[in-house]
This record gives sequence, structure tokens and C-alpha cells, in this order.
Amino acid sequence: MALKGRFGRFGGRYVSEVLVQALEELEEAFERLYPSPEFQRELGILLRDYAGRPTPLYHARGLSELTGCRVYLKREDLVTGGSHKLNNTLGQALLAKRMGKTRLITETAAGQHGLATAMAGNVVGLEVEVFMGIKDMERQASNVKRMQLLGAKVTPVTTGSGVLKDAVSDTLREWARSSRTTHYLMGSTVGPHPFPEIVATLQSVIGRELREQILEREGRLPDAIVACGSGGSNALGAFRPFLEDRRVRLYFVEGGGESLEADNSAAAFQLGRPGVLHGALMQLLQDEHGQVKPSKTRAAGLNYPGRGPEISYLCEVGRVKPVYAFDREVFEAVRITCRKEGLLPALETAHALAFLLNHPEEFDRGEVVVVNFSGRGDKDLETIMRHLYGA
Amino acid sequence: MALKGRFGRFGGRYVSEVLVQALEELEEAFERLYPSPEFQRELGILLRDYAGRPTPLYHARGLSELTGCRVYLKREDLVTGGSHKLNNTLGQALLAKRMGKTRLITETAAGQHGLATAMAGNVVGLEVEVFMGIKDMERQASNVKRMQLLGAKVTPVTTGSGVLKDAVSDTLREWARSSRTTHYLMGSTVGPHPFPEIVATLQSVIGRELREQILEREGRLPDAIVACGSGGSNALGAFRPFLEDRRVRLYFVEGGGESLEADNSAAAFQLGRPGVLHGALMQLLQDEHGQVKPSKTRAAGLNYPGRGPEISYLCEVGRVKPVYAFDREVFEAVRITCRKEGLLPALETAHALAFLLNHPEEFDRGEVVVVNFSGRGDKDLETIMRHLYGA
Amino acid sequence: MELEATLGELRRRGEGALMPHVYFGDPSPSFSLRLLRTLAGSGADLLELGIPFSDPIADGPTFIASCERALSAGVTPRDCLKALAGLREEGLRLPVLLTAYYNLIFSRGLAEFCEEARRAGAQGLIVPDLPVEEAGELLREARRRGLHLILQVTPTTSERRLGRIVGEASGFLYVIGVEGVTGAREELEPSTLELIGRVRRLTSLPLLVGFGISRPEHVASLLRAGADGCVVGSAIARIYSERLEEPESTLPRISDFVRSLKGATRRKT
Amino acid sequence: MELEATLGELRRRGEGALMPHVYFGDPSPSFSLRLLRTLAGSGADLLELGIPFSDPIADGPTFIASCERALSAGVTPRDCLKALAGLREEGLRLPVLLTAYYNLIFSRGLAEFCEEARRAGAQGLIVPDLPVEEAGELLREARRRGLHLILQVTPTTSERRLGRIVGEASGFLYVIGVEGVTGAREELEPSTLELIGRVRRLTSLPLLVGFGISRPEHVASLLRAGADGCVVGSAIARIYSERLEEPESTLPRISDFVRSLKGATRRKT
Ligand SMILES: Cc1ncc(COP(=O)(O)O)c(C=O)c1O
Ligand SMILES: Cc1ncc(COP(=O)(O)O)c(C=O)c1O
Repeated sequence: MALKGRFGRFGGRYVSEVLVQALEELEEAFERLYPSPEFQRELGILLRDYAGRPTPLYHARGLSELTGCRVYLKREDLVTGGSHKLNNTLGQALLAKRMGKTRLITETAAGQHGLATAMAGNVVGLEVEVFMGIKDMERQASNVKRMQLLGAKVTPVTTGSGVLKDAVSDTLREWARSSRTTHYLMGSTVGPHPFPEIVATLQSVIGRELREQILEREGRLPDAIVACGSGGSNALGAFRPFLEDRRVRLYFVEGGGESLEADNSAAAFQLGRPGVLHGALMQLLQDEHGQVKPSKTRAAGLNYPGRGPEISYLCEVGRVKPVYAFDREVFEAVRITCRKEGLLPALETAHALAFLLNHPEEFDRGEVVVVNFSGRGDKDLETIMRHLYGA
Repeated sequence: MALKGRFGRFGGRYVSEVLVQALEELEEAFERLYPSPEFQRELGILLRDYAGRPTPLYHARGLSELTGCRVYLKREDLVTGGSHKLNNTLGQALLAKRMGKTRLITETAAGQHGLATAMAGNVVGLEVEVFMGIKDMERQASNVKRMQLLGAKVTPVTTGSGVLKDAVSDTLREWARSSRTTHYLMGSTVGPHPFPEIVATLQSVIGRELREQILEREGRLPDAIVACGSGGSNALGAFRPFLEDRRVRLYFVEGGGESLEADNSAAAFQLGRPGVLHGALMQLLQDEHGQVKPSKTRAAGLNYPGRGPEISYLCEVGRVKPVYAFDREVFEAVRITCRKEGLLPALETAHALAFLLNHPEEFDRGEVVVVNFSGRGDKDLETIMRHLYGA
Repeated sequence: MELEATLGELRRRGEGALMPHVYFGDPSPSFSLRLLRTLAGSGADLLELGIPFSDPIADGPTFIASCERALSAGVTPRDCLKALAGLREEGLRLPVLLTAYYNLIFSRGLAEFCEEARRAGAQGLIVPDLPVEEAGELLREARRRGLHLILQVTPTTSERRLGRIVGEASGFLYVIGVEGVTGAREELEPSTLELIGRVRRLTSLPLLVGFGISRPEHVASLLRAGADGCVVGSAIARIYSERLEEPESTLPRISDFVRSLKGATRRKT
Repeated sequence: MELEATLGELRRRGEGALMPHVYFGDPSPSFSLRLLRTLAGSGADLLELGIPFSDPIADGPTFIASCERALSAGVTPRDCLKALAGLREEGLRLPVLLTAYYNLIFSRGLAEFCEEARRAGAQGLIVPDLPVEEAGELLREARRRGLHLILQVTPTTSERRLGRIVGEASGFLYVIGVEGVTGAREELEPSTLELIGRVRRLTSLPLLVGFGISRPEHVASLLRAGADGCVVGSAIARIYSERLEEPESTLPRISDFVRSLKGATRRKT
């Protein structure tokens, strides 16, 4: 991680000239405000009392029995709104408020990040507009309603395939128009510098808690941490405090989709190569000419063709092992987790569970394995019911 | 509270002879097992790591500004499953397991308690069957799906009006058939002794945490605690540790429904009188002949004609003030809470918020008021959207 | 019209008692009156007259439906008492037990309810949701007026409680042979016969067995096992419920059915 | 064919430069070829040839649609370069700037892309998502092959960065007058004229103003404010997009429109 804003060769700030100033101001403000005691205090109180942190580390007996490991779930599903997303939005909303912005814009796929932005906006007192691919709006209708109830403007994105990638593009376009008054509240560890750094820093609270909790519970670090991801925010949040602990294996599970054949997957580490999208150099699904390829997976939140710069780097240097789970494995993991633990995971989260359940060769008996339980599956209820019960 | 199983004149054990033995065994088992260190340890771990306790006490700035009070929300919405119900079900499921039962049956209205029972059943390893009024199944369809995903059998109740009261009756009937192998996991502080005592004891964790948190935050006890309720479990959970502190005012908000006119309300303290239903003497909506009257409110979880024996007693002796909120005030309170705090309350919970918002005469400026935020409103999303936006 | 005398006389004759159970007002008061007359004329030794209740938690589907129909017909507890008084005036002489869920009694006032029941001509009360522990006050009020409060025993009733129940009981013991709620069943459960034996050892009070009885063979084997009589309820309601548009048309069938049950009470060896 | 010579010549004549901007392949390569010939024949001084990209984040709705149509037609970066080479063979002499989002260049390899662009006959590159901080390597590779990498300035560009950009720029500066993305607008924003003034003070490089220009009056006032020329893009695409079934039929209108814009560049006082 030599250059500022770079993780190895990944990262950077590949944006229209019009956005450079806003990014520089954001970088400056984050470096100045984030470490300040008042900011830490205010954020700390919101994380504790509004978001519900620390989240528990739950020893999942049912999954432990099934896998032969000591399985722990880091319960980000218990964060207000139902996923880890609020860790990031509360921090950025506070930052935006202190920078004198009056409005937050963002994009969302599963709706979890849009919801978390709407919440953070209301808590801090900023207007919120959320761009959402028209297809995602259909697939995640209940989250659209939630956002509207919270008073956020949800703007349908019809360009491209009407999915997350297109929503990011439209939000960047809107930001180019309005960056003086508006903060783009980036939802994952993607985008131009300093977004990947800001988001990973704010999400690292997951890993800091996890480290303390597992030491208290097991008296030692875990053997492995498994997290799903696309941009990588929940994974990096969990992984970051363990990067120096080389004996803790880190697994990053991306959306395998239906199969690893062309156009049926979101597995950028399997099928992509480095490229530039949405302001950063990162692992990217693209065709031979450099046109970005649409990703495909049933998990809206993993349906992004790029992997953020930091996770791209960590996989490139071998610190993190990039793996994947197929849709059918994911639905089965949902079913098993419901039955064995009484917990309904988000389809995204279920990728991490599916990997654990389907890869005994990766985990020795008795190993301590932590799954970052990034979100609950209420938003996916219809999809899951249709898939499992056909109605 | 002279006699065992009585709160003043309220309470008792008015059941078919066939159930008496099961109730006596349950009473004995609860008194023996609950205080034991292993039980406390096991329950404590589940409450912490599975349920997500302690829940935060959130200083709600937006609502504070609106009301002029220092408003705190006790965040039971953050408990796994989205309401306080799991506090009770985990405890009773553990108890049932230790009693050698193999199956849990229960009834549910909003679906929150059924869901919490299904979760607890899966965690502890017991079969679960949930009786649900056919009308409630329609109104709370998403919770029905959640329960089914968790593997619970959901049995529609078509007797009576197909609502909660009828589901309780049918569950009692089923229990009469199966009490040797089956535990009836009562969902609120209602029913024959020892249920009201067990449920209140298990829910008291809310108030114990609250007391510690408010002392730490404000250096003193609150001026008032406001909780919604029908049976009274979330209210008693919050109130119990404050009963001796006569200067803490306690408000119990029941469902006012459309109006306080006949057949349009669930406000049993306004419109009822003591009577016997489902095994206990309690405040009850009934006609002149003693036929139980159906209650009416848009909040499925408040739609029960009886108030549990303990809350009936506390209101009778004046320790708790019984009040109510009308449906239209409740929907408005949902809107305000969404906008001001980014939080979507359950329709039940919104009764407590509505009372706070609409009764400035009850609260002096600067007073410390705690609202027990008993659940989140995801389950009510459709109803709320239809009401607020007509679609 | 004396309960103890009636049961004593039957015992002397070596005959079992038959008590049909009917929820009054289902589907209309006038039908119930005709039904009760039919039952009385077809061999019933006692009558159990149920006051319909909104939440009959000890009843199964047949009687739940009975209560719902009676309540939709607007029947009140007062109507039931008046009907009984009317039947007495007509000359009905069989002992009558009034069945009421506890809230109906509590709501009226215990003393008032007992007083009215006595005046209407009832010999006792059956309260399905009132175990002995809660029955103290009603026992007092009933006794004071010469009414029996009929107590129940079930397969789950412990030895200790059985003793207490037997100690407080008068008139007869209502033996519920099955675990569950009312409703006609095809077979008797072995637990029923066992329970009769258990109770018989403790008391000489007459034992009337109810819940689930639907055939003469049931009656015969219960009496053989030591019971003094049977209660038959849902099996009767089931017959007229099949023709609710014209329930009167089923009265002959009901009469035959009751006669056949009564016949079985006489076959006692 | 020399960019600096062309712009120098125009400046000497007191005339503004007009650079129409077209995404190649929208809706088909053959139409784009006819369109480019028409533009060249109607007064364009330079041509901006856009390579369609899947995620054109600096573009507005008109050009997003252009890119989508061109990509659906199967157009690749190679097709665009070939088309340019073909036009050169036909005799096209105007300087041509190739516009490519950075990933298209990165994916091909910076050196390779520059080499191919030069061989196809381009004079420079415009990369909408490559600010000067990220441009080091491409600047080197482009310069080495005699290609200009056109840098942009906007109203949000700070003084400090303006200095750096001017320092690295060659060919001309692309002045984006508005905050936002490409797309025809009805009115010029005052910020545009201000920005021209700010940049003019720092450099004598030609200033071509783009984003939002749709009328001859816009052109005239920009030139009056000190600009050396204008880029017109979405306003042209908008014309043929209205008749996508038969885009050729709009070529005369496009020709008239470009002539009128060119006319405005000559009215410079
Ligand atoms: C529950 C959940 N988990 C994971 C993700 C993936 O995002 P990231 O890779 O940033 O953690 C999402 C995105 O919406 C999500 O909702
Ligand atoms: C969120 C919520 N609050 C309150 C209640 C009312 O129950 P109780 O009075 O037992 O707290 C319910 C019941 O379903 C509920 O779901």
C-alpha cells in the first residue's frame, strides 16, 4: 500500500475533472475530522445507541455440529436496518454534516445501503436521494418502501441494465452536478480515493469488536474468517484488524451466480481482470475490449462487476483467498441456517455460509471459524420463498 | 399480590381440569430451574449472543425536540426477530427443553411472538407449531412466511373471528390434548398462573437494563416510562424494576382503535371490566352478559380483549396509568418517527410514541421520558404504506 | 327432580345414567326446546343444558360451532334460564345441570347466578374452566342454594388433587376420559377405563363419563368398567348440524340414537 | 491534419474552432461514417470521435443512449480505429481527437492503444475519467507518439490544480463550463464565461469549451468571452436520435445546424 489512495496497483482516482475538488476536500475533511475526539465521541454514541453496537459474536451450535468446526457468527444482522451498512453511513453522514453539506446522495442495490443512508440522513438532519436500478427496485420492493417511509427520494435508474453498476454511474453523474452542496455517500469500499479508505475505516469496527470477542471467548484468534462481498466493505471491516495476523485465514466469497460460465456469474476474481470503473482500478468483470460486463447473481448486493481496490490487492498478494458460492448453494445455506439456527440470513450473507458448508476441505475439524453475518434476509423473503417452495 | 398466582384479585388458574397438572408442573419447574446458575448462564449467553442484549437506550433527539422532553427509546426493536418477544421465548424454550418436552405450541397475532417461538425452538431443538387467526395470517403475511422458513408449522385458526383471542383458545385446546409432551409457550403476560409470572420475569431484563442505562446516562431515574401493550409483557418487562419507585410515572398505552365507541376499540381499561378469559381473571372487553367482545385495532399485536392480570392490578391500584392512542394518531406517529429518527416502529410500538406526541399535558418540559420501543415495523410495512400513501 | 335421588334410583336398578348435553339456542331457542323435550322423551336420565359462550376453550369443533350459532341467534344466559323455567312449567322432571363457562357466572355475580339457576329449576352447575382450586366461592354459593357444583377429573389429575376433588364434590363426578376437548370420537381410549378404576377406588360418588362418547358400545363398556353413567354431547349436535336448514327433521334420528344409548345403559351385567 | 497548426491558423484568422463530437457506431457504423463526412463537409474544424463505452460516467442521457446503441450494434474500439483509418484513406484531413474512457485504453495497454490511435490517424486523446493526477503514464506514452492528451478544466478546478493542468497540457485545453455531465442545454451558465477568464489569465493554450452548447448564440458569446472554440456533441446526437429508424434523413438538418454554428465562430468581433 505504497501510494496514498492506492492498494498496490489498485485504487486511484479516475474521475471527471469536475469531481476532483470534491474528493480532495473529502479526503482532507476525513483526515482532519475523523480522528478528532468529538467526532469519535459522537460517532461512538450513535454506533452504540442508534446502530446497536457492539454486535454479538454468536456461537452457532447447529452450524458447528454440521461442519465440525467451532462456528461463530458476527451478528451484523442485528445492526439497525438489518445489515452492516449503517456502520458506514452514520460515519459519512456525520462527516458530511460537519463539512457543511445539506444533502446525501447514494446508490443502492439490495436497498440495505439506501436504507442505512436514509436512516443516517434523518438522524443527522440531511436530505437523502437514493439512485436505484429499476430492476433492483422491483426485486427489493420492500426496501424501496422503507426508504420512502423514511422520507428519502428514490430515483429509478433506467440506463444500462438498470442494476447497481448503472446506479453508481448515475449517482456519480448527479454528484458532478451537485458536489458543492452534496455528499456522495459511497456504500462500499469502491469508488475513487478516499472512498475505499473511508468506508473500510468505518467498517473496521466489526473486526475490532470481533477480535476482542473471540479472544475473550476462545482465548485465541480464529483460524479463519469468512465474509461475502462485492465491493468488500463487510469483508474488509471484518478482515482489517487481522491482516497482520498471517495465521488467520481470510476467505472472501463472491457471487458465483448460476455457473462460472460467461454472463452467469458475479465472480470477478474468477472471471475478471484489473480494470478501471467508477473511479478506481480494481478487479473487474469485462470483455476483451475493456467494456464492463454485467454481473449476475440472485443476491442484489453482490451484483456488481468490480471488487474494491483493497480487496483486489489483498487477493492479488495472497493474503485473502477469493472464493465463491453458486446460487443454488446459497439458497440451501439459507434453508439450513433457518432450520439450525433460527436465523434468516440475507442472500449476500448466505454466500459466506454456503462456502463454509460446502468446503469441508478448507476447514479442519475443531477449527474456530467466524462468519461475518452481514445482514438479515427479510428483504429477500419473497425470492427465497419462491425459490425454496415455488410460491 | 397476596396469593400465589394472584395480583390483587386478578390472575388465577381458570382452566379445564385436564390442564391443571401441566400448569403445576410448569410452576414447579420454573421455580426450581429458573434461579439455578446453569439456567441463568445458558439463558444469559443466548440473550447476549443470540438475541443481542443488552439493547441500547437511545437518546432520540428528533423526538426530544418535538416534545420538549428528553426522550429515550429502549431499543427492543434490535432484538433478533425485531421485537421484545424473544426475551420470553428463549427462556421458556430452555425451560421446556429441561422439562423434557419435545414440542412447543403457541399462538401469535402480529407474528412476532410466533417468529420468536420458531427461533427459540430451532436454537434449543424443539418442534414448533403456531396457531394464528386466519385474518391475522392475511394481515401479517410476511411473518407467516418467516415462520414457515424457520420450519414451524403454522396452523390457521378459523373459529370465532379468526384473530388472536381465537388462536389462544385453539392453542389451549391443543394443549389439553398434548400437554404431556408439549409446552404451551405463552406469548404475553396472560393466561393461567404461572404464565403471567414467568413471562413478566423473563421480560424484566428490559427494565433491569433500562434502569442501569438511564442511571448511567442521566444520573437519576426517569420521570416516566411509556409502553404499549395488550397482555402487557413489554410494559411489565420495562415497568417491573421501577414499581417501588413511586416517583417514576408509568403509562400503559392500549389500542384505542378508531374511536372509543362500541366495537371500534381495543381499549379494555376504558371499555371493559374484570372478567375471566383464557385462564385468568383480568380486565376484559365483554358485553353485559359476560360474552367476550372482539377488540378492534389496526395493530394486530394489541388486538386482544384482555389485559393481563398484573397490569390489570397495577392499573386498578393506580400504580400504572392506563391510556390509549387512536389508529390515526398511531399512523402519524409512525411517520414522525421515521422522519425524525430514521426508525420504523411497529404499529404496536407506535401507540406508545403516539401517546407521548399527543399528550403534552402529561409531560413537563425537560422531563426524562423513556419509551419502550418494543418492535420494528417491517411487518407492518404494507399496512402503513397503504394508510399513509394510499397504495 | 332430585339429582341424588335419580342417580340413587338408577344405581339401585343396576342401570346407567344417560345425560345428553346440548348448547341452548343452537341454531335457535325453539329448536333447542324441541330437542330437549325429545331427549327427555327418549330415555335421558338427566339433561346438561349448556349456556353458549363466546370462548368455549374446553370444547371441540362441534360445540364451538354450536356456541357460535347460538350467539349469532342472539341467545343470552337469561334466555337459557328462562327456557329451563319454561320446561319446568311444562312439567319436565329430569334433573338438569347448567353448564356455564366461569365468566358468565362471574359477570352476573356468583350469588345472583346461583339464585337464578335454582329458581329456574336447575339441580347443579358444570363449569368447564373452574378447577377445584378456584371453585371455593362458587361451591359455597351453590351449596347454600342446594345446587351441586359438579367437579371434573381427568387422566392428568394427580392422586393428590383427586383426593381434594373427591372431598369437595357432590352430586356426581364428571369423569373426562380423554386428554383434550369435547367432541365425538370413534373409539374409547384405554385411559378412560383406567381412570374410572382409579376414581372408583376413592369414592362411591356416581361417576358420569363424558367427552368423546358416540356409540352404544362405548356406553356399555364404560358401565362395565365401573362408571355410573355417560354424558353424550357432540354426537347429538353432530346429527342436527348436518341439516341446519331444517334441524327439526333430525329429531326422530336423534331420538333413535338416544334410545339406543339408553338401551346400552340397561345392558349392564 | 496537425492539431496545433489548425488551431493556430484559426486563431490567426480571428475565427473560432468548431469541434463536433460523435460516438462512433450510433446507431450503426455506416451511419457514423456518413455523419462524420457530413460534419467535415459542413464547417467542422476538428472532429471528436468517441469510442463507445459501457459506463460513460461523464456523459448525460443523450450520449449514454448513444453508447448503448453503438454497443448493441456490436461496435468495438478496434472498429472505431479502423473507421478513422478508413476516413483518412478517403482523404479526411481534419484533426481528429479520439475520446475513450480510461478502461478501454488500460485494457488494451497504454502503449499499444496510443500506437494504434496514431496509426489510425488521430492527433490526440480525450479521456473523460482521467484527471491530471492519474495521467502521468498516458501523457508519456501519448507524447512519445506525437499524440496530444487533452486535459480538462472545470469550474471546480482549484487554482493550484489549474496550474498543474496547464503545465501538463498540450494541443488545447478542454474547458468544461458547467458542473455536470454532457448534454445539450438551453442557456450558457455564467460560470462558463468566468472560467474562460480564469484560465485565459494562466495560459495562451487554445481553449475549447464544451458541455451543453446547443446554439449559435452560445458559440458567439463563448468566443467573445475569450474562448478559442467550441465542442458540440449531444446537440447533434439529439437530432438524429429523433429518427433512429432512418437517421440518414436527418443529415441535411445536421449539416445546416453545424453550418450555423460555424457561422457563429466567424462572427467573432
Ligand atoms: C447484507 C449484505 N451483505 C453484503 C453486501 C455486499 O456489500 P459489501 O461487499 O460492501 O459488504 C451487501 C450489499 O448490499 C449486503 O446488503
Ligand atoms: C412489537 C410489539 N409490541 C407490543 C406487543 C404487545 O404485546 P405485549 O403487551 O405482550 O407486550 C406486540 C405483540 O405482538 C408486539 O409485536
